[in-house]
Amino acid sequence: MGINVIIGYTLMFIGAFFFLLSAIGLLRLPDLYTRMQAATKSTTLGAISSIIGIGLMKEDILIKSIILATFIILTAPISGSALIRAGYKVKSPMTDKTVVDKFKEKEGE
Amino acid sequence: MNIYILIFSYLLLVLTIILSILAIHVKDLLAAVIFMGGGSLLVSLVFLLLQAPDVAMSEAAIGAALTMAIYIVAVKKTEREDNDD
Amino acid sequence: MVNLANPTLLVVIPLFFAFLSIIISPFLKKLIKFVPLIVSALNLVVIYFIGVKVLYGSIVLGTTAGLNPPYVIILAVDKLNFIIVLMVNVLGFLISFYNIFYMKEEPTDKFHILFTLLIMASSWISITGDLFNVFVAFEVLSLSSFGLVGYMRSKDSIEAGFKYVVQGILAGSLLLIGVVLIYAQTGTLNMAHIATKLDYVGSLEKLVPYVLIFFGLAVEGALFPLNSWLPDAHPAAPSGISAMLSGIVTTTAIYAIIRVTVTVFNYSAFIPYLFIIALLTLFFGEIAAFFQKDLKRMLAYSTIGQTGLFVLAFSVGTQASISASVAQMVNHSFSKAVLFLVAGIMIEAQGSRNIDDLKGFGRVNILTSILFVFAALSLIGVPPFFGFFTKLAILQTLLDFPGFLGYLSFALVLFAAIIEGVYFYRVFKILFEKSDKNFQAENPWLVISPFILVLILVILSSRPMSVLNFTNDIANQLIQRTIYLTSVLGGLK
Amino acid sequence: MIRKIVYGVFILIIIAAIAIFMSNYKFGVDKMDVGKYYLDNTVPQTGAANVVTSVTLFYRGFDTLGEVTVLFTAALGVAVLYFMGENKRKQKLQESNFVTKIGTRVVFPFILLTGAYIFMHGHLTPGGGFQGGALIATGFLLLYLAYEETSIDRKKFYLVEGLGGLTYVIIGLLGFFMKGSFLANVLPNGTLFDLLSGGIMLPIYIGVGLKVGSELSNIIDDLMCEVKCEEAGGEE
Repeated sequence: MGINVIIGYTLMFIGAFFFLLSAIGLLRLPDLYTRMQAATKSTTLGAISSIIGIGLMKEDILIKSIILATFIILTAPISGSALIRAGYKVKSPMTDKTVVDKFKEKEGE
Repeated sequence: MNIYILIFSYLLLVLTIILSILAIHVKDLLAAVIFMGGGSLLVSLVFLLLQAPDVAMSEAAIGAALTMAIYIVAVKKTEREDNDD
Repeated sequence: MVNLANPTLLVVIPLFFAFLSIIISPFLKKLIKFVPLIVSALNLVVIYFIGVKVLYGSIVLGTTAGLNPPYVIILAVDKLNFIIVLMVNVLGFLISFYNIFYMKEEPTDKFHILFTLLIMASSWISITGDLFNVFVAFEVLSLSSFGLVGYMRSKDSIEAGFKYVVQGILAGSLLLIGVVLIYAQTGTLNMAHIATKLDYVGSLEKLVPYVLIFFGLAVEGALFPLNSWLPDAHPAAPSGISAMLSGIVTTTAIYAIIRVTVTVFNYSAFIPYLFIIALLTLFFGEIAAFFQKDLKRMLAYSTIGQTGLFVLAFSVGTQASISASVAQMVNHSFSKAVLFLVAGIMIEAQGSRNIDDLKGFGRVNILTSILFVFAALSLIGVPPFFGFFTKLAILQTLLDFPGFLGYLSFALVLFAAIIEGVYFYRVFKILFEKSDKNFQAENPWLVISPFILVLILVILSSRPMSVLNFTNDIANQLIQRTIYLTSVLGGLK
Repeated sequence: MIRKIVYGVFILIIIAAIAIFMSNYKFGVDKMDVGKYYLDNTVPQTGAANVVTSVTLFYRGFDTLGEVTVLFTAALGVAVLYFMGENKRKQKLQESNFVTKIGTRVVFPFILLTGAYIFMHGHLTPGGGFQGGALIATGFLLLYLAYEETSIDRKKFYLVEGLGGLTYVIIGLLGFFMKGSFLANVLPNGTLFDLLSGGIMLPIYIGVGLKVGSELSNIIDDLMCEVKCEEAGGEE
């Protein structure tokens, strides 16, 4: 077993761990905005590390996996922000613990 | 074919049927469109599992992206609720 | 090496011009209106070269991709294909000439490109020898006619277009499923190859795809339970399009039904059902036409009735009946095209589609009204005209149908002809009634196409027996399936 | 409620009938002699690594020409039905946020690149002109969603569309004039798995890809037109 395989497995394990975290976060967090954090941020990280892990294990698809990871980095935040924005526009309720609403402050000016 | 892949594709097909039924039943047309797009995406996965990547690609690009966009535009131009009973 | 008698050209030439005209349309919008005219003229040249061979009894083939059927798509023209494709392009030529002066509503360039595609698709259906090709051409045909029916963008034309779209798409999917089932049975899509293979297939496995394909085509062919789009679509469309839909689209769909029924499938098992459907179509169409106040709607229902008539004749299933059916098809296409074109002129002159508003029109615009009368008389089947001989032939063959149904249909066809005569007579009477209403004088350019069509009808009327002999040849060639099969497959078994 | 149950039972009966009927059918092996011919002869006759592409573009290329025309007709029909003429309307959409705008700008060229890659490698890898074209169109869709003032230059898109279609027809006609049969293979097959292999497939798929992409973009433009109509429809 080469060193790349070990690194690959480690990365895939990390990716799976992040997926698990985001799943727990989706269930446990109180409102849409915090849940979207779990659904986008940690999922992005999980996806990237598992894809690159697979790429390290099979060298012929390494370049493809890096390109894929780049695409995920580029697109996931955009869709996440668009979703959250849509949620804000339809006035999805916030949790009581929210202390600051920067968007409202900016719009209010 | 691998038995797990077979089971998985059957699972996806059942999910697709559920999504289509939901798309018919739901009152909010926007939600119906989204259910339909989801069904399309699942079908394209099934195509991939059945080793038809060409069809899967067209289904994903046209069924799940373009058609959905066109339907959303149509919903936006008309009424969002399904009043007809 | 270049052989102009190649049926592929009939599809490729229109496509070439269609793609070319979308490029030049932003710059030279004025030129686009001549495109359908050029296209159908070029097609007619090709048809001439094909016709020289076809009339000597050979079947002209056009292969694609340089290989032999059944592995590649083939277009085959026998006498039946030839007469249909000739009709499509003659009518396409004359109607597009009419459209040049008739269409004023924007965007005219897109209208003419869509019309080119309509001509292309009708020609394609009528020459192809491949079942999946029928589906593809059918899709082009229905999509282009959807656009053209809804072209005026008024409320009723959008509504009619929507009805048409829904039914047409449904029909398309039925057709596709039928073709898929056929492919699952036989593993091939070439019509001749399917026909040779279907002999080894059970009757139930054959029935289901046949019924699916039949209903898919019957929507476009306006057979009885599936024609609710037609009475809305024809009045709502611009008059040139109504003429094309009525004269060509319906006819090509019926042609496809004939080809699929006779050449591809075993023929005899489906006849009684087809006969009853056709009888109902005839009866429903003529009765409904009788009660219409709207001129174009009346003509649309009359189209349904006529379709029922020639499908009825075809479904008797003898050689004489197929011959009569094709002859009636020719008569209907030409005369109904004239009627719709003239109706377009009338509607433009008075601004309403109501028949009663036409009072006195015939006293102002004599030529137009006379053309209308001529075409209507030929459609009804009044003795000196061509329609008389075709209807006579149909009545003769109907008695061949076994049992009570034969006599019933004989009586019904006569009854339908009388009804047809009555409602057309009503229009004549109103046309030539005295009235002090003012109409615009007719635009002489618009009258040319219906005039030429009536001239064709007169020529047909002057030698009806030679036409009927030719249709008899057609029917003979159609019934002897093996000639078609062997010449398409080239000795392949 | 009873009506729903009746409908449900009815649908179940239909499904059962179809299932029983279809179980008589045997898809696959011994009836597919045409399909077998394709599998055996694709590489020597066409030089394409992807058999699906060789069937769609070579053996049944005439059908594909028809499918291209179907899309062409659909785009024209939409353009006719959504024709605005003089009274152009303009409504403002909700403005997208900063992230979407910048992100779209970054991603858009990559989407175009991926689409071009897919339709240029149609004869080697899965995919082809239709898929690549659809992908390109989704790129334009993204632009429309992100920027409210987007409007494509219809004249150029018509040019691309027409040229794509003409490529197909002219290559077919070349086959007709040189080998006497429409769409005959007039280009050398090349070595298998090379980009420049597969004879006429590569240029045809490039044409189809560009055509489908521009056509679908035109449809999107027409549909968005009522919401935010800038110049579309007014192609004088």
